Amino acid sequence: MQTSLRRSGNIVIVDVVGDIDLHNSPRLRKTLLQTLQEAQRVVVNLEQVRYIDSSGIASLVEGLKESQSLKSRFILFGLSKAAREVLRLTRLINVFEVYETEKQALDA
Amino acid sequence: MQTSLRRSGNIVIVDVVGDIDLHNSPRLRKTLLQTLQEAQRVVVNLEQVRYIDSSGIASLVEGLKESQSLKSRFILFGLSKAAREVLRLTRLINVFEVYETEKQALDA
Amino acid sequence: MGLSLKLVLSSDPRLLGAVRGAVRELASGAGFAEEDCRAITLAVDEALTNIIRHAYDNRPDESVELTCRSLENGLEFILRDRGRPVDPAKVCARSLEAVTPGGLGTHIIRQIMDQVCYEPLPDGNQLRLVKYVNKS
Amino acid sequence: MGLSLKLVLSSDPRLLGAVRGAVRELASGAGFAEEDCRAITLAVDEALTNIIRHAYDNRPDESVELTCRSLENGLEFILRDRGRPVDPAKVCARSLEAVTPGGLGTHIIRQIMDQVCYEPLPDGNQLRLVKYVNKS
Ligand SMILES: Nc1ncnc2c1ncn2[C@@H]1O[C@H](COP(=O)(O)OP(=O)(O)O)[C@@H](O)[C@H]1O
Ligand SMILES: Nc1ncnc2c1ncn2[C@@H]1O[C@H](COP(=O)(O)OP(=O)(O)O)[C@@H](O)[C@H]1O
Repeated sequence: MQTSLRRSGNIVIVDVVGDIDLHNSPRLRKTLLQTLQEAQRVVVNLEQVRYIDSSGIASLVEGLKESQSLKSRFILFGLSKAAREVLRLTRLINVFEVYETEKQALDA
Repeated sequence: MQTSLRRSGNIVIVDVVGDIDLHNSPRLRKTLLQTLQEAQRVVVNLEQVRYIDSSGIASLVEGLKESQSLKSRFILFGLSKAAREVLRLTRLINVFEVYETEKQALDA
Repeated sequence: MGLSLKLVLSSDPRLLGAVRGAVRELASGAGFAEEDCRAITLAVDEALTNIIRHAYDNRPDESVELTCRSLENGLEFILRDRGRPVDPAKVCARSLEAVTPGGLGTHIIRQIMDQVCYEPLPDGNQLRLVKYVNKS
Repeated sequence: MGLSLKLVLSSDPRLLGAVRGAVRELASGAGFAEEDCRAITLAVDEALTNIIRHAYDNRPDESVELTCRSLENGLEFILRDRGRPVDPAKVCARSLEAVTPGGLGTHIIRQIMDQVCYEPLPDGNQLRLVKYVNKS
Protein backbone atom coordinates (compact mmCIF):
# COMPACT_ATOMS: atom_id res chain seq x y z
CA MET A 1 0.00 0.00 0.00
CA GLN A 2 1.11 3.53 -0.85
CA THR A 3 -0.51 6.74 0.26
CA SER A 4 0.11 10.21 -1.10
CA LEU A 5 -1.40 13.56 -0.19
CA ARG A 6 -2.69 16.37 -2.39
CA ARG A 7 -3.58 19.67 -0.71
CA SER A 8 -5.87 22.42 -1.89
CA GLY A 9 -6.58 25.04 0.75
CA ASN A 10 -8.29 23.46 3.73
CA ILE A 11 -8.80 20.17 1.96
CA VAL A 12 -6.41 17.23 1.76
CA ILE A 13 -6.98 14.38 -0.67
CA VAL A 14 -5.41 11.09 0.39
CA ASP A 15 -4.76 8.78 -2.56
CA VAL A 16 -4.47 5.18 -1.41
CA VAL A 17 -3.03 2.61 -3.81
CA GLY A 18 -2.66 -1.15 -3.46
CA ASP A 19 -3.54 -3.69 -0.79
CA ILE A 20 -4.52 -2.66 2.75
CA ASP A 21 -4.07 -5.44 5.30
CA LEU A 22 -2.75 -6.13 8.79
CA HIS A 23 0.76 -5.35 7.60
CA ASN A 24 0.11 -1.79 6.54
CA SER A 25 -3.22 -0.67 8.03
CA PRO A 26 -1.40 0.87 11.05
CA ARG A 27 0.41 3.10 8.57
CA LEU A 28 -2.88 4.09 6.92
CA ARG A 29 -4.37 4.86 10.33
CA LYS A 30 -1.45 7.11 11.23
CA THR A 31 -1.61 8.96 7.92
CA LEU A 32 -5.35 9.56 8.30
CA LEU A 33 -5.16 10.74 11.92
CA GLN A 34 -2.24 13.05 11.18
CA THR A 35 -3.91 14.49 8.12
CA LEU A 36 -7.06 15.17 10.13
CA GLN A 37 -4.99 17.36 12.46
CA GLU A 38 -4.01 19.53 9.53
CA ALA A 39 -7.09 19.81 7.35
CA GLN A 40 -10.74 20.80 7.77
CA ARG A 41 -11.73 18.18 5.23
CA VAL A 42 -9.99 14.90 4.48
CA VAL A 43 -11.03 13.18 1.28
CA VAL A 44 -9.87 9.60 0.80
CA ASN A 45 -9.52 8.23 -2.72
CA LEU A 46 -10.12 4.46 -2.73
CA GLU A 47 -10.18 3.95 -6.51
CA GLN A 48 -6.85 2.15 -6.60
CA VAL A 49 -7.44 -0.04 -3.56
CA ARG A 50 -7.14 -3.56 -4.92
CA TYR A 51 -7.74 -5.13 -1.52
CA ILE A 52 -8.86 -4.01 1.93
CA ASP A 53 -9.54 -6.17 4.98
CA SER A 54 -11.18 -5.48 8.33
CA SER A 55 -8.02 -3.90 9.73
CA GLY A 56 -8.11 -1.38 6.88
CA ILE A 57 -11.79 -0.73 7.49
CA ALA A 58 -10.95 -0.24 11.17
CA SER A 59 -8.45 2.47 10.18
CA LEU A 60 -11.15 4.24 8.18
CA VAL A 61 -13.55 4.01 11.13
CA GLU A 62 -10.91 5.56 13.34
CA GLY A 63 -10.52 8.39 10.87
CA LEU A 64 -14.27 8.93 10.89
CA LYS A 65 -14.41 8.98 14.71
CA GLU A 66 -11.53 11.41 14.92
CA SER A 67 -13.18 13.73 12.40
CA GLN A 68 -16.38 13.64 14.44
CA SER A 69 -14.58 14.66 17.61
CA LEU A 70 -12.67 17.38 15.70
CA LYS A 71 -15.89 18.53 13.99
CA SER A 72 -14.15 18.26 10.63
CA ARG A 73 -15.17 16.18 7.63
CA PHE A 74 -13.99 12.76 6.54
CA ILE A 75 -15.12 11.69 3.06
CA LEU A 76 -14.53 8.62 0.92
CA PHE A 77 -14.78 8.49 -2.86
CA GLY A 78 -14.16 6.20 -5.81
CA LEU A 79 -14.72 2.97 -3.93
CA SER A 80 -13.10 0.07 -5.75
CA LYS A 81 -15.09 -3.16 -5.93
CA ALA A 82 -12.99 -4.57 -3.11
CA ALA A 83 -13.60 -1.55 -0.86
CA ARG A 84 -17.31 -1.44 -1.64
CA GLU A 85 -17.78 -5.14 -0.93
CA VAL A 86 -16.05 -5.03 2.46
CA LEU A 87 -17.93 -1.90 3.52
CA ARG A 88 -21.17 -3.67 2.57
CA LEU A 89 -20.26 -6.87 4.45
CA THR A 90 -19.47 -4.88 7.57
CA ARG A 91 -22.61 -2.74 7.09
CA LEU A 92 -20.51 0.38 7.35
CA ILE A 93 -21.07 1.78 3.88
CA ASN A 94 -23.85 4.10 5.06
CA VAL A 95 -21.91 5.25 8.09
CA PHE A 96 -19.41 7.05 5.88
CA GLU A 97 -19.95 10.01 3.61
CA VAL A 98 -19.28 8.36 0.23
CA TYR A 99 -19.15 9.87 -3.28
CA GLU A 100 -18.50 8.46 -6.70
CA THR A 101 -16.03 11.00 -8.00
CA GLU A 102 -13.38 13.34 -6.68
CA LYS A 103 -15.32 16.34 -7.96
CA GLN A 104 -18.43 15.30 -6.04
CA ALA A 105 -16.36 14.73 -2.91
CA LEU A 106 -14.78 18.19 -3.18
CA ASP A 107 -18.03 19.99 -4.00
CA ALA A 108 -20.06 18.28 -1.30
CA MET B 1 -7.11 -19.21 -20.39
CA GLN B 2 -9.99 -18.62 -22.77
CA THR B 3 -9.84 -18.50 -26.54
CA SER B 4 -12.50 -17.26 -28.90
CA LEU B 5 -12.56 -17.00 -32.69
CA ARG B 6 -13.70 -14.20 -34.95
CA ARG B 7 -13.97 -14.91 -38.69
CA SER B 8 -13.90 -12.50 -41.59
CA GLY B 9 -13.58 -14.19 -44.96
CA ASN B 10 -10.34 -16.13 -45.16
CA ILE B 11 -9.03 -14.67 -41.92
CA VAL B 12 -9.59 -15.93 -38.39
CA ILE B 13 -8.71 -13.83 -35.37
CA VAL B 14 -7.98 -15.83 -32.21
CA ASP B 15 -8.50 -13.80 -29.04
CA VAL B 16 -6.57 -15.31 -26.15
CA VAL B 17 -7.39 -14.16 -22.62
CA GLY B 18 -5.76 -15.05 -19.31
CA ASP B 19 -2.83 -17.21 -18.26
CA ILE B 20 -1.22 -19.71 -20.61
CA ASP B 21 0.73 -22.44 -18.82
CA LEU B 22 1.34 -26.19 -18.81
CA HIS B 23 -2.27 -26.74 -17.77
CA ASN B 24 -3.86 -25.15 -20.81
CA SER B 25 -1.20 -24.74 -23.51
CA PRO B 26 -2.24 -28.09 -25.08
CA ARG B 27 -5.68 -26.56 -25.58
CA LEU B 28 -4.17 -23.45 -27.18
CA ARG B 29 -2.06 -25.63 -29.46
CA LYS B 30 -5.09 -27.59 -30.59
CA THR B 31 -7.11 -24.44 -31.26
CA LEU B 32 -4.29 -22.92 -33.31
CA LEU B 33 -3.63 -26.04 -35.38
CA GLN B 34 -7.34 -26.57 -36.07
CA THR B 35 -7.85 -22.95 -37.02
CA LEU B 36 -4.93 -23.13 -39.43
CA GLN B 37 -6.73 -25.92 -41.28
CA GLU B 38 -9.64 -23.62 -41.90
CA ALA B 39 -8.16 -20.20 -42.62
CA GLN B 40 -5.60 -18.74 -44.99
CA ARG B 41 -4.51 -16.31 -42.31
CA VAL B 42 -4.62 -16.83 -38.55
CA VAL B 43 -4.18 -13.71 -36.45
CA VAL B 44 -3.57 -14.22 -32.73
CA ASN B 45 -4.55 -11.45 -30.32
CA LEU B 46 -2.26 -11.54 -27.25
CA GLU B 47 -3.40 -8.26 -25.67
CA GLN B 48 -5.21 -9.96 -22.79
CA VAL B 49 -2.54 -12.55 -22.04
CA ARG B 50 -1.61 -11.88 -18.45
CA TYR B 51 0.91 -14.72 -18.34
CA ILE B 52 2.56 -17.06 -20.82
CA ASP B 53 5.29 -19.61 -20.16
CA SER B 54 7.52 -21.67 -22.43
CA SER B 55 4.81 -24.24 -23.03
CA GLY B 56 2.58 -21.46 -24.36
CA ILE B 57 5.42 -20.17 -26.52
CA ALA B 58 5.92 -23.73 -27.77
CA SER B 59 2.26 -23.79 -28.88
CA LEU B 60 2.80 -20.56 -30.82
CA VAL B 61 5.94 -22.01 -32.44
CA GLU B 62 3.95 -25.06 -33.49
CA GLY B 63 1.34 -22.81 -35.04
CA LEU B 64 4.06 -20.97 -36.93
CA LYS B 65 5.61 -24.21 -38.23
CA GLU B 66 2.24 -25.53 -39.31
CA SER B 67 1.48 -22.31 -41.19
CA GLN B 68 4.84 -22.56 -42.95
CA SER B 69 4.11 -26.07 -44.12
CA LEU B 70 0.60 -25.06 -45.20
CA LYS B 71 1.96 -21.90 -46.87
CA SER B 72 -0.57 -19.86 -44.96
CA ARG B 73 0.08 -16.95 -42.60
CA PHE B 74 0.35 -16.93 -38.81
CA ILE B 75 0.43 -13.47 -37.25
CA LEU B 76 0.62 -12.19 -33.67
CA PHE B 77 -0.56 -8.78 -32.50
CA GLY B 78 -1.07 -6.75 -29.34
CA LEU B 79 1.65 -8.45 -27.33
CA SER B 80 1.05 -7.92 -23.62
CA LYS B 81 4.11 -7.15 -21.50
CA ALA B 82 4.18 -10.76 -20.35
CA ALA B 83 4.09 -12.11 -23.90
CA ARG B 84 6.67 -9.64 -25.17
CA GLU B 85 9.08 -10.41 -22.34
CA VAL B 86 8.95 -14.20 -22.82
CA LEU B 87 9.33 -13.89 -26.59
CA ARG B 88 12.39 -11.70 -25.99
CA LEU B 89 13.91 -14.09 -23.44
CA THR B 90 13.51 -16.99 -25.84
CA ARG B 91 14.80 -14.84 -28.75
CA LEU B 92 11.73 -15.77 -30.75
CA ILE B 93 10.21 -12.33 -31.11
CA ASN B 94 11.73 -11.80 -34.56
CA VAL B 95 10.79 -15.25 -35.76
CA PHE B 96 7.12 -14.34 -35.70
CA GLU B 97 5.28 -11.79 -37.78
CA VAL B 98 4.26 -9.34 -35.04
CA TYR B 99 2.11 -6.19 -35.23
CA GLU B 100 0.95 -3.66 -32.71
CA THR B 101 -2.72 -3.45 -33.59
CA GLU B 102 -5.42 -5.63 -35.04
CA LYS B 103 -5.80 -3.28 -37.98
CA GLN B 104 -2.11 -3.57 -38.84
CA ALA B 105 -2.30 -7.36 -38.53
CA LEU B 106 -5.30 -7.52 -40.86
CA ASP B 107 -3.90 -5.06 -43.41
CA ALA B 108 -0.44 -6.61 -43.52
CA MET C 1 -8.82 -35.97 -8.50
CA GLY C 2 -8.93 -33.31 -5.83
CA LEU C 3 -6.28 -30.62 -5.75
CA SER C 4 -4.38 -29.90 -2.58
CA LEU C 5 -2.03 -27.06 -1.76
CA LYS C 6 -0.51 -26.61 1.67
CA LEU C 7 1.12 -23.36 2.76
CA VAL C 8 3.34 -23.28 5.80
CA LEU C 9 4.20 -19.77 6.87
CA SER C 10 5.51 -17.77 9.73
CA SER C 11 2.93 -15.62 11.50
CA ASP C 12 4.22 -12.48 9.82
CA PRO C 13 1.74 -10.00 8.32
CA ARG C 14 4.16 -9.40 5.45
CA LEU C 15 3.26 -12.85 4.13
CA LEU C 16 -0.47 -12.16 3.89
CA GLY C 17 -0.17 -10.79 0.36
CA ALA C 18 1.47 -13.98 -0.91
CA VAL C 19 -1.20 -16.14 0.70
CA ARG C 20 -3.90 -13.99 -0.88
CA GLY C 21 -2.21 -14.37 -4.24
CA ALA C 22 -2.40 -18.14 -3.98
CA VAL C 23 -5.96 -18.24 -2.64
CA ARG C 24 -7.27 -15.84 -5.28
CA GLU C 25 -5.89 -17.99 -8.10
CA LEU C 26 -7.13 -21.21 -6.52
CA ALA C 27 -10.62 -19.78 -6.24
CA SER C 28 -10.54 -18.57 -9.80
CA GLY C 29 -9.31 -21.97 -11.01
CA ALA C 30 -12.08 -23.64 -9.00
CA GLY C 31 -14.68 -21.81 -11.05
CA PHE C 32 -15.78 -19.08 -8.65
CA ALA C 33 -16.94 -15.78 -10.09
CA GLU C 34 -14.66 -12.79 -9.62
CA GLU C 35 -16.63 -11.34 -6.72
CA ASP C 36 -16.59 -14.70 -4.94
CA CYS C 37 -12.84 -15.00 -5.53
CA ARG C 38 -12.38 -11.65 -3.80
CA ALA C 39 -14.67 -12.69 -0.95
CA ILE C 40 -12.95 -16.04 -0.39
CA THR C 41 -9.56 -14.36 -0.41
CA LEU C 42 -10.83 -11.88 2.17
CA ALA C 43 -12.24 -14.58 4.45
CA VAL C 44 -9.00 -16.60 4.46
CA ASP C 45 -6.97 -13.45 5.04
CA GLU C 46 -9.20 -12.48 7.98
CA ALA C 47 -8.78 -15.96 9.46
CA LEU C 48 -4.99 -15.71 9.18
CA THR C 49 -5.01 -12.18 10.56
CA ASN C 50 -6.91 -13.42 13.59
CA ILE C 51 -4.40 -16.20 14.19
CA ILE C 52 -1.53 -13.72 14.00
CA ARG C 53 -3.24 -11.21 16.30
CA HIS C 54 -5.10 -13.39 18.77
CA ALA C 55 -3.59 -16.88 18.78
CA TYR C 56 -0.02 -15.55 18.60
CA ASP C 57 -0.38 -12.03 20.05
CA ASN C 58 1.36 -10.57 17.01
CA ARG C 59 4.53 -12.62 17.46
CA PRO C 60 5.77 -12.90 13.88
CA ASP C 61 7.91 -16.04 14.20
CA GLU C 62 5.30 -18.65 15.04
CA SER C 63 4.05 -21.15 12.49
CA VAL C 64 0.71 -21.34 10.68
CA GLU C 65 -0.46 -24.01 8.27
CA LEU C 66 -3.07 -23.39 5.62
CA THR C 67 -4.27 -26.38 3.63
CA CYS C 68 -6.43 -25.67 0.59
CA ARG C 69 -8.36 -28.49 -1.02
CA SER C 70 -10.71 -28.59 -3.95
CA LEU C 71 -14.04 -30.26 -3.30
CA GLU C 72 -16.35 -31.53 -5.99
CA ASN C 73 -18.32 -28.30 -5.76
CA GLY C 74 -16.16 -25.86 -3.89
CA LEU C 75 -13.06 -25.20 -1.85
CA GLU C 76 -12.03 -26.14 1.67
CA PHE C 77 -9.46 -24.25 3.76
CA ILE C 78 -8.02 -25.65 6.96
CA LEU C 79 -5.96 -23.33 9.15
CA ARG C 80 -3.87 -24.68 12.00
CA ASP C 81 -1.90 -22.92 14.67
CA ARG C 82 -0.31 -23.78 18.00
CA GLY C 83 -1.27 -20.62 19.83
CA ARG C 84 -3.88 -19.53 22.33
CA PRO C 85 -7.26 -21.20 21.89
CA VAL C 86 -10.25 -19.32 20.52
CA ASP C 87 -12.86 -18.27 23.05
CA PRO C 88 -16.11 -19.13 21.22
CA ALA C 89 -17.96 -16.46 23.16
CA LYS C 90 -15.81 -13.81 21.47
CA VAL C 91 -16.46 -14.92 17.91
CA CYS C 92 -19.04 -12.67 16.22
CA ALA C 93 -19.66 -11.21 19.67
CA ARG C 94 -20.23 -7.59 18.74
CA SER C 95 -23.27 -6.26 16.94
CA LEU C 96 -22.69 -4.93 13.45
CA GLU C 97 -25.02 -2.04 14.31
CA ALA C 98 -22.43 -0.29 16.46
CA VAL C 99 -19.76 1.76 14.71
CA THR C 100 -16.49 0.62 16.24
CA PRO C 101 -13.25 -0.29 14.56
CA GLY C 102 -12.83 -3.81 16.01
CA GLY C 103 -14.66 -7.10 15.94
CA LEU C 104 -15.36 -7.20 12.21
CA GLY C 105 -13.19 -10.13 11.09
CA THR C 106 -15.25 -13.04 12.38
CA HIS C 107 -18.45 -11.48 10.99
CA ILE C 108 -16.81 -11.19 7.58
CA ILE C 109 -15.71 -14.82 7.68
CA ARG C 110 -19.17 -16.09 8.62
CA GLN C 111 -20.91 -14.00 6.03
CA ILE C 112 -18.68 -15.22 3.21
CA MET C 113 -18.12 -18.87 4.00
CA ASP C 114 -20.71 -21.65 3.92
CA GLN C 115 -19.05 -23.57 6.72
CA VAL C 116 -17.00 -22.07 9.56
CA CYS C 117 -15.86 -24.49 12.19
CA TYR C 118 -13.46 -23.67 15.04
CA GLU C 119 -12.04 -26.81 16.62
CA PRO C 120 -9.47 -27.29 19.39
CA LEU C 121 -6.69 -29.80 18.59
CA PRO C 122 -4.50 -31.60 21.14
CA ASP C 123 -1.61 -29.32 20.20
CA GLY C 124 -3.31 -26.21 18.93
CA ASN C 125 -6.31 -24.92 17.04
CA GLN C 126 -8.02 -25.61 13.77
CA LEU C 127 -10.37 -23.51 11.71
CA ARG C 128 -12.16 -25.15 8.81
CA LEU C 129 -13.75 -23.00 6.13
CA VAL C 130 -15.76 -24.25 3.18
CA LYS C 131 -17.20 -22.31 0.27
CA TYR C 132 -19.42 -23.92 -2.34
CA VAL C 133 -19.65 -22.79 -5.93
CA ASN C 134 -23.00 -21.31 -6.97
CA LYS C 135 -24.49 -21.11 -3.54
CA SER C 136 -24.88 -17.66 -2.08
CA MET D 1 13.85 -11.27 10.31
CA GLY D 2 13.70 -13.23 7.09
CA LEU D 3 10.34 -14.32 5.75
CA SER D 4 9.70 -17.90 4.83
CA LEU D 5 6.79 -19.47 3.00
CA LYS D 6 6.67 -23.13 2.11
CA LEU D 7 4.23 -24.53 -0.42
CA VAL D 8 3.59 -28.25 -0.61
CA LEU D 9 1.62 -29.24 -3.67
CA SER D 10 0.71 -32.16 -5.82
CA SER D 11 2.41 -32.23 -9.22
CA ASP D 12 -0.75 -31.08 -10.94
CA PRO D 13 -0.56 -28.33 -13.57
CA ARG D 14 -3.85 -26.91 -12.29
CA LEU D 15 -1.97 -25.68 -9.21
CA LEU D 16 0.56 -23.62 -11.16
CA GLY D 17 -1.67 -20.55 -11.14
CA ALA D 18 -1.92 -20.55 -7.35
CA VAL D 19 1.84 -20.90 -6.98
CA ARG D 20 2.35 -18.00 -9.39
CA GLY D 21 -0.08 -15.92 -7.37
CA ALA D 22 1.98 -16.44 -4.24
CA VAL D 23 5.36 -15.92 -5.92
CA ARG D 24 4.24 -12.74 -7.68
CA GLU D 25 3.10 -11.16 -4.41
CA LEU D 26 6.23 -12.28 -2.56
CA ALA D 27 8.42 -10.70 -5.22
CA SER D 28 6.41 -7.52 -5.14
CA GLY D 29 6.63 -7.40 -1.33
CA ALA D 30 10.39 -7.99 -1.53
CA GLY D 31 10.78 -4.78 -3.49
CA PHE D 32 11.24 -6.07 -7.02
CA ALA D 33 10.05 -3.91 -9.92
CA GLU D 34 6.99 -5.11 -11.81
CA GLU D 35 8.95 -6.54 -14.71
CA ASP D 36 11.20 -8.46 -12.31
CA CYS D 37 8.15 -9.78 -10.46
CA ARG D 38 6.82 -11.15 -13.73
CA ALA D 39 10.21 -12.66 -14.58
CA ILE D 40 10.68 -14.30 -11.17
CA THR D 41 7.18 -15.75 -11.37
CA LEU D 42 7.97 -17.14 -14.79
CA ALA D 43 11.24 -18.73 -13.69
CA VAL D 44 9.66 -20.47 -10.69
CA ASP D 45 6.76 -21.64 -12.86
CA GLU D 46 9.18 -23.05 -15.46
CA ALA D 47 11.07 -24.89 -12.73
CA LEU D 48 7.84 -26.43 -11.43
CA THR D 49 6.68 -27.27 -14.93
CA ASN D 50 9.94 -29.13 -15.51
CA ILE D 51 9.50 -31.13 -12.32
CA ILE D 52 5.98 -32.09 -13.34
CA ARG D 53 7.00 -33.03 -16.88
CA HIS D 54 10.46 -34.50 -16.45
CA ALA D 55 10.93 -35.59 -12.84
CA TYR D 56 7.39 -37.00 -12.58
CA ASP D 57 6.54 -37.75 -16.25
CA ASN D 58 3.31 -35.78 -15.92
CA ARG D 59 1.96 -37.89 -13.07
CA PRO D 60 -0.24 -35.38 -11.24
CA ASP D 61 -0.32 -36.99 -7.79
CA GLU D 62 3.31 -36.75 -6.75
CA SER D 63 4.55 -34.19 -4.25
CA VAL D 64 6.59 -31.04 -4.81
CA GLU D 65 7.89 -28.65 -2.16
CA LEU D 66 8.65 -25.03 -2.88
CA THR D 67 10.28 -23.02 -0.11
CA CYS D 68 10.49 -19.27 -0.62
CA ARG D 69 12.77 -17.23 1.61
CA SER D 70 13.56 -13.57 1.72
CA LEU D 71 17.25 -12.70 1.72
CA GLU D 72 18.66 -9.38 2.78
CA ASN D 73 18.78 -8.31 -0.84
CA GLY D 74 16.60 -10.72 -2.73
CA LEU D 75 14.61 -13.91 -2.77
CA GLU D 76 15.57 -17.57 -2.67
CA PHE D 77 13.42 -20.44 -3.98
CA ILE D 78 14.16 -24.05 -3.19
CA LEU D 79 12.25 -26.72 -5.12
CA ARG D 80 12.32 -30.33 -4.03
CA ASP D 81 10.93 -33.43 -5.65
CA ARG D 82 11.35 -37.20 -5.33
CA GLY D 83 11.29 -37.98 -9.04
CA ARG D 84 13.77 -38.82 -11.74
CA PRO D 85 17.10 -36.99 -11.40
CA VAL D 86 18.05 -34.17 -13.75
CA ASP D 87 20.57 -35.01 -16.44
CA PRO D 88 22.84 -31.95 -16.35
CA ALA D 89 23.77 -32.50 -19.99
CA LYS D 90 20.19 -31.76 -20.97
CA VAL D 91 19.87 -28.45 -19.13
CA CYS D 92 20.20 -25.52 -21.57
CA ALA D 93 21.29 -28.08 -24.14
CA ARG D 94 19.66 -26.61 -27.21
CA SER D 95 20.74 -23.46 -28.96
CA LEU D 96 18.33 -20.55 -28.82
CA GLU D 97 19.11 -19.86 -32.48
CA ALA D 98 17.06 -22.82 -33.70
CA VAL D 99 13.29 -22.36 -33.94
CA THR D 100 11.83 -25.38 -32.19
CA PRO D 101 9.04 -25.57 -29.64
CA GLY D 102 10.94 -27.41 -26.87
CA GLY D 103 13.96 -26.80 -24.69
CA LEU D 104 13.13 -23.23 -23.69
CA GLY D 105 12.41 -23.59 -19.98
CA THR D 106 15.92 -24.04 -18.63
CA HIS D 107 17.17 -21.13 -20.76
CA ILE D 108 14.43 -18.92 -19.34
CA ILE D 109 15.33 -19.90 -15.79
CA ARG D 110 19.04 -19.19 -16.28
CA GLN D 111 18.43 -15.87 -17.97
CA ILE D 112 16.19 -14.63 -15.18
CA MET D 113 17.78 -15.95 -12.02
CA ASP D 114 21.14 -14.92 -10.56
CA GLN D 115 21.81 -18.36 -9.13
CA VAL D 116 20.54 -21.66 -10.54
CA CYS D 117 21.80 -24.76 -8.81
CA TYR D 118 20.58 -28.30 -9.49
CA GLU D 119 21.57 -30.68 -6.71
CA PRO D 120 20.81 -34.36 -6.15
CA LEU D 121 19.51 -35.23 -2.66
CA PRO D 122 19.59 -38.67 -1.03
CA ASP D 123 15.87 -39.03 -1.65
CA GLY D 124 15.23 -36.79 -4.61
CA ASN D 125 16.27 -33.59 -6.32
CA GLN D 126 16.72 -29.99 -5.35
CA LEU D 127 16.80 -26.86 -7.42
CA ARG D 128 17.89 -23.63 -5.78
CA LEU D 129 17.11 -20.32 -7.44
CA VAL D 130 18.19 -16.91 -6.20
CA LYS D 131 17.29 -13.49 -7.53
CA TYR D 132 18.82 -10.31 -6.15
CA VAL D 133 17.11 -6.95 -6.10
CA ASN D 134 18.67 -4.29 -8.34
CA LYS D 135 21.03 -6.57 -10.15
CA SER D 136 20.28 -7.28 -13.74
N1 LIG E 1 -7.77 -17.41 15.57
C1 LIG E 1 -8.16 -16.92 16.76
N2 LIG E 1 -7.51 -17.27 17.90
C2 LIG E 1 -7.89 -16.78 19.08
N3 LIG E 1 -8.93 -15.92 19.24
C3 LIG E 1 -9.61 -15.54 18.14
C4 LIG E 1 -9.27 -16.00 16.87
N4 LIG E 1 -10.13 -15.45 15.98
C5 LIG E 1 -10.97 -14.67 16.66
N5 LIG E 1 -10.69 -14.71 18.00
C6 LIG E 1 -11.42 -13.99 19.07
O1 LIG E 1 -12.61 -13.44 18.50
C7 LIG E 1 -12.65 -12.03 18.68
C8 LIG E 1 -13.38 -11.36 17.51
O2 LIG E 1 -12.56 -11.44 16.35
P1 LIG E 1 -12.82 -10.48 15.11
O3 LIG E 1 -14.28 -10.48 14.81
O4 LIG E 1 -11.95 -10.92 14.00
O5 LIG E 1 -12.47 -9.01 15.58
P2 LIG E 1 -11.12 -8.42 16.20
O6 LIG E 1 -10.00 -9.28 15.65
O7 LIG E 1 -11.08 -7.02 15.70
O8 LIG E 1 -11.26 -8.51 17.70
C9 LIG E 1 -11.20 -11.62 18.85
O9 LIG E 1 -11.07 -10.42 19.55
C10 LIG E 1 -10.63 -12.83 19.61
O10 LIG E 1 -10.90 -12.73 20.98
N1 LIG F 1 13.28 -30.85 -12.95
C1 LIG F 1 13.81 -31.66 -13.90
N2 LIG F 1 13.89 -32.98 -13.71
C2 LIG F 1 14.41 -33.79 -14.64
N3 LIG F 1 14.89 -33.35 -15.83
C3 LIG F 1 14.84 -32.03 -16.10
C4 LIG F 1 14.29 -31.11 -15.15
N4 LIG F 1 14.37 -29.88 -15.68
C5 LIG F 1 14.94 -30.00 -16.89
N5 LIG F 1 15.22 -31.29 -17.16
C6 LIG F 1 15.88 -31.79 -18.41
O1 LIG F 1 16.35 -30.69 -19.15
C7 LIG F 1 15.76 -30.68 -20.47
C8 LIG F 1 15.57 -29.23 -20.94
O2 LIG F 1 14.53 -28.63 -20.22
P1 LIG F 1 13.81 -27.31 -20.76
O3 LIG F 1 14.84 -26.34 -21.23
O4 LIG F 1 12.90 -26.80 -19.70
O5 LIG F 1 13.00 -27.75 -22.05
P2 LIG F 1 11.87 -28.88 -22.24
O6 LIG F 1 11.20 -29.02 -20.91
O7 LIG F 1 10.97 -28.31 -23.29
O8 LIG F 1 12.59 -30.11 -22.69
C9 LIG F 1 14.49 -31.48 -20.31
O9 LIG F 1 14.07 -32.04 -21.54
C10 LIG F 1 14.88 -32.54 -19.30
O10 LIG F 1 15.58 -33.61 -19.89
